[in-house]
Amino acid sequence: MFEDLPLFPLQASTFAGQVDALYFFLVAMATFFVVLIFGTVIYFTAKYRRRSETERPPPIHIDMRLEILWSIIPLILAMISFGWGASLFVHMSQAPEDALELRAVGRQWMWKLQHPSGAREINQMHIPVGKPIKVILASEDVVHSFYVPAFRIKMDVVPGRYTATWFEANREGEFHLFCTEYCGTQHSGMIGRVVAMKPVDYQRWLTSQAGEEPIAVSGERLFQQLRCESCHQTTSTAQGPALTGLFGRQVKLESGESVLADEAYIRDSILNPHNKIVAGYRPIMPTYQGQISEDALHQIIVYLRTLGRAPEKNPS
Amino acid sequence: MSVIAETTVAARARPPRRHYLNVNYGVRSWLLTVDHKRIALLYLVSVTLFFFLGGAAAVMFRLELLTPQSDLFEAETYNKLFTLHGLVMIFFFLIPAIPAVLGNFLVPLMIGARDLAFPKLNLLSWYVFIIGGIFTLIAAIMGGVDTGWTFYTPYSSTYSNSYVALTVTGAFITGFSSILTGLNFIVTIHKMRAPGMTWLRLPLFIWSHYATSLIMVLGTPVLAISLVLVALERLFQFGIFDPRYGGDPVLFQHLFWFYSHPAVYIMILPAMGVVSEIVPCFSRKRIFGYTFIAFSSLAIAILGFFVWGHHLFVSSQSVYAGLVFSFLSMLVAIPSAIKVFNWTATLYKGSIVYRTPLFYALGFIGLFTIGGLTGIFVATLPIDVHVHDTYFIVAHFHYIMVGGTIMGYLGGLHFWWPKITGKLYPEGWARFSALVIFVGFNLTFFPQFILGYLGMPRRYAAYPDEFQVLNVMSSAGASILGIGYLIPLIYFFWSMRYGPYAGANPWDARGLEWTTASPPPTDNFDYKPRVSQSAYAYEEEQKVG
Amino acid sequence: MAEIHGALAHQFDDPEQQVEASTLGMWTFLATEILFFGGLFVAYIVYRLSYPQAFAAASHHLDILLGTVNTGILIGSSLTMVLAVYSAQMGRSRSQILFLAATLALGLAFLGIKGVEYQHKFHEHLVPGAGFQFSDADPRHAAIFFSLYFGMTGMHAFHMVIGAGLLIWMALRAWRGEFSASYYTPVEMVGLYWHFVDVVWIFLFPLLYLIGRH
Amino acid sequence: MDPHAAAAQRKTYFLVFGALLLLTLVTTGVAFINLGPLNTPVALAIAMTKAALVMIYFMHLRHSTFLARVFAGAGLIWLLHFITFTLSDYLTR
Repeated sequence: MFEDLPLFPLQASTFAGQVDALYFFLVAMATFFVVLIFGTVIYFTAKYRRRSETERPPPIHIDMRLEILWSIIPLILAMISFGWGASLFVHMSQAPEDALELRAVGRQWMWKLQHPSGAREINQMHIPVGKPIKVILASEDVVHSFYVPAFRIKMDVVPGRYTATWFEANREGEFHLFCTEYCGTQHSGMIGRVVAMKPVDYQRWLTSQAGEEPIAVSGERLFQQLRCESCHQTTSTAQGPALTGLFGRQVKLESGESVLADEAYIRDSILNPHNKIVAGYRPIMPTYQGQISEDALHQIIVYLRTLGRAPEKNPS
Repeated sequence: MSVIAETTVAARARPPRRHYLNVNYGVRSWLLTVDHKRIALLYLVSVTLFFFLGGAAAVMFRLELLTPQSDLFEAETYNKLFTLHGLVMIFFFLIPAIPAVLGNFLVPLMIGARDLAFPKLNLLSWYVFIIGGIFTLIAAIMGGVDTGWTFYTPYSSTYSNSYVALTVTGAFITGFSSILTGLNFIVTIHKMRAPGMTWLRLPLFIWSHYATSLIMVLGTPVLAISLVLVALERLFQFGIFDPRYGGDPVLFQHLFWFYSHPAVYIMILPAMGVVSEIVPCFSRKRIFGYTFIAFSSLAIAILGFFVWGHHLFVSSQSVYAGLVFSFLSMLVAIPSAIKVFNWTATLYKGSIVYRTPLFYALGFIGLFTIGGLTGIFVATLPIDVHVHDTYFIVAHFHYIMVGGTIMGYLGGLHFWWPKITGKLYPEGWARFSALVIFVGFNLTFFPQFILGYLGMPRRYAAYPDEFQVLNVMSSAGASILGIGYLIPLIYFFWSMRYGPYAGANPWDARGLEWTTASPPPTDNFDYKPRVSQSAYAYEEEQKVG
Repeated sequence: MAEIHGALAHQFDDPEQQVEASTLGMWTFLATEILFFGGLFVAYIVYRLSYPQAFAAASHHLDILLGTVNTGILIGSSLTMVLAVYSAQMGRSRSQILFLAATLALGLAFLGIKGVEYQHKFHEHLVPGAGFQFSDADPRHAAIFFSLYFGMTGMHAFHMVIGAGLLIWMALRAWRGEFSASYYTPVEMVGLYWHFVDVVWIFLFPLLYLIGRH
Repeated sequence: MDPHAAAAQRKTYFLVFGALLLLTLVTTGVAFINLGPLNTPVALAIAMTKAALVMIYFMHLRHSTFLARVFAGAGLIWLLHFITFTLSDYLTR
């Protein structure tokens, strides 16, 4: 009968075991206290039931040691769960540098994914096991949430910005992909399938998806189509700052501050070009808000990242 | 129906000739009353109607969830049903239930006042509540709203095709009834206490209502303005939250949860107050650790405002903020644990009388323990990453709100029913329904913990096949729970007409409210109350006057 | 003392308790109001820190002269309000009514000037929504500024309108002789409310009008 | 209230009014001077001074009970807390 009645989720990522260990600690703690409280309440209620009308219970006075004891013990246990949880959470928030980057877009009511090779999927995610994978998430409409229970990961997909999550699958198989932030009528239909496979099988799968060009190539084509290069040339007379070697660098702004040129910055600079003006340039770039899809943004950003990290140059 | 076995001496006495219920008659005398006791009854009738409306919605979508496909209702209808359930239960039942019914009735009685400080404001709060309710109901009748009670942007402000603006207006208006009630309680508790009623002699019910009122007054306005902004964005394309207009959807979540997390404590704190009255009464003993329970209520109210970010652990909030909010959320465990341990210790060496209110109170202690402990799960960051927006959360907050608040509310209603109506309820039926509710509740919600950890997301009209067995268990439990709630409705009506007269103090309880007649006179006391005892002086005789 | 008949409500023991209860109630209500506006202030701070240039550029489209004049008018109305309470305290009902009327007049003048400003914004297409046009840089975030501008000043104006209604009511009650040197709590409470609305404006003025003017 | 104290009271009101008007002109004037990052803090400091004057003198907090002062402060403190904790997210993203 237990085939129909699952009681525990599959463990299919390196996080799963770690999260479950913490979970079991909490279950053990909770069970202890539930048994303690239920047991004590039932025992007292039975043992001290009123036996005669004239019974006068002895007054019990407040016992400071007791009060302190049962304040401190929960505090210690709560701090253990906090510390344990915090260290695991910080680990789960920092994707390794060498992670394979998949780009996902959520929209009402489907998941669109693109692999670095350019392979595209809808409501499916093929991944190799044994390799850290980072999923960069964008939304075309409302807030969604990217959830793979077998991996114990979840991240909201917030319109207007990038969010990301990462994992390393350690078990082959097919797992659920759910949207867990209520997103409208077909919210419960916004589900998909994660297929974790051996790296060789993944490579084979990728080649079977031939016909798509790599993301960076699409990005480069878009870059030309949108005529970005007419301003963002490498010459010193260019009206816009050069983009070679931009990614990962500190950029000095007109306002005197400097910002890290990460994906969020590049995204913001395309959609809200006037918000952060690079020092030495004028605010003349038009906004691409509403003219560029989330897919296309992903592609352009990947292309800009491939422009490499050129040696530090004075932007003016 | 069997009447309570041992009829007390008081029960053979006669009811007072004049009391607040028969002082005058007619619809006008009720709709224009400024008597806090009558207003409490107006609220009682209203929240009961809303409770069964919200319950009906729950029964319907639990039926839908019997099968994995969305076959009974379309997904759209399902979404409107769970939204209606959440909205009605939270804004129109759980938040007003104990404060506006029991609190309204008892706060002046317990502190020895003739009425609340602002009786007209009290009546106004009921009208505001009803107007807000009417808006929400009109929205529901016209076609409903499908945003979930959380109104997350930009779905609510731009994408939803349902009656969001109307519903938001309803919730906005209702918020003011809560503010007015809280304001009234704060002033009343500060300024209207009878001579000798010092702060440390106050019943713990008053302490918990004071703490609740602070949240109502300091939190509710933030919800109100957030809803105004949603409406402005929806109706006039004011850009605040929608990224298409340059806004940040997560800001709404901050504003919303700044109120809505403390709102959970608006629901649970009054129930804790009820339990603190019932347990000593039926243990015939002073409550253990009075000051600890009293100040833990304030601690919960204040801490409640420091933890809202734990609803945003996976919403792209910064890691730093996540750590801070996780840490602070853990601290809520301490005042909660203090309360549970002190109630349990009160039973020790007591002289325990088995009565329905006590069973509800003990049920509260047990279920609140489970709800509170699973609160530590969801305050722990990586666990919350996994269970956020799954059925684990649904189970957790139902253990607090249904296992906690409704148990407390029903316990309190049984405990003070003799004071409110002057009649006794049928003890046998009451015990039976308490048992049915306890069993039905656990069958409904315990499987949801398992479902949630398995990964079943909440707000799903259809779900993968492997979740079916647990969902069937949950739906079966819900039908038992539904029946459990109908039984008290029937016998309370029965007892109003046929119940034996209760006497002024059927439980031989301490507290000023038991020193006046049942039902009390309009001015509450025929004498000038003076207090010379601490609360719960069960080892002494009650001193009056 | 027929005038103060019914001044002590049945639930209170003595006038002192009643006054203290009213004052505490009013301050509690004002705490509520602070948090009501607080939601707007939080949104304002978050967006101003995110888009400082857009906020400065948008703020330049507000009329600083009208803003300053209006601030002066509102402060003046606070003075007449406090003098109305003072007159009530002294039992001078005629000057009390006059000061209430003056407060009302100044309040209405404030609302009138606000209306003129709104009209200008309307003509300049600076009202958020489909018709919004903004020639300077970063129109999307300038639109947030104007959303907040209309949200905050609109909410403030709404409070002023309620305040005006309360002033009329108080003047009528004073004219009917309901107040005396020993009972004037309602006027005092309306005064507290009116001053609170003034305080909100005292913050709105620099936050909305005075960004990046140098 | 004796006439002497009453006259003093009235005088205070007019003085406070004068101070408020003066501060309004100062805040508008200062806005046109470039103080670098200090413009906003100065504007807020002036606004807080003005608000304090109104609350202490016009709203009679000077003569109010301790409790009324606590509740007057509670709203402000709570708003500051609200702002700080919301920014704890935004400033660390």
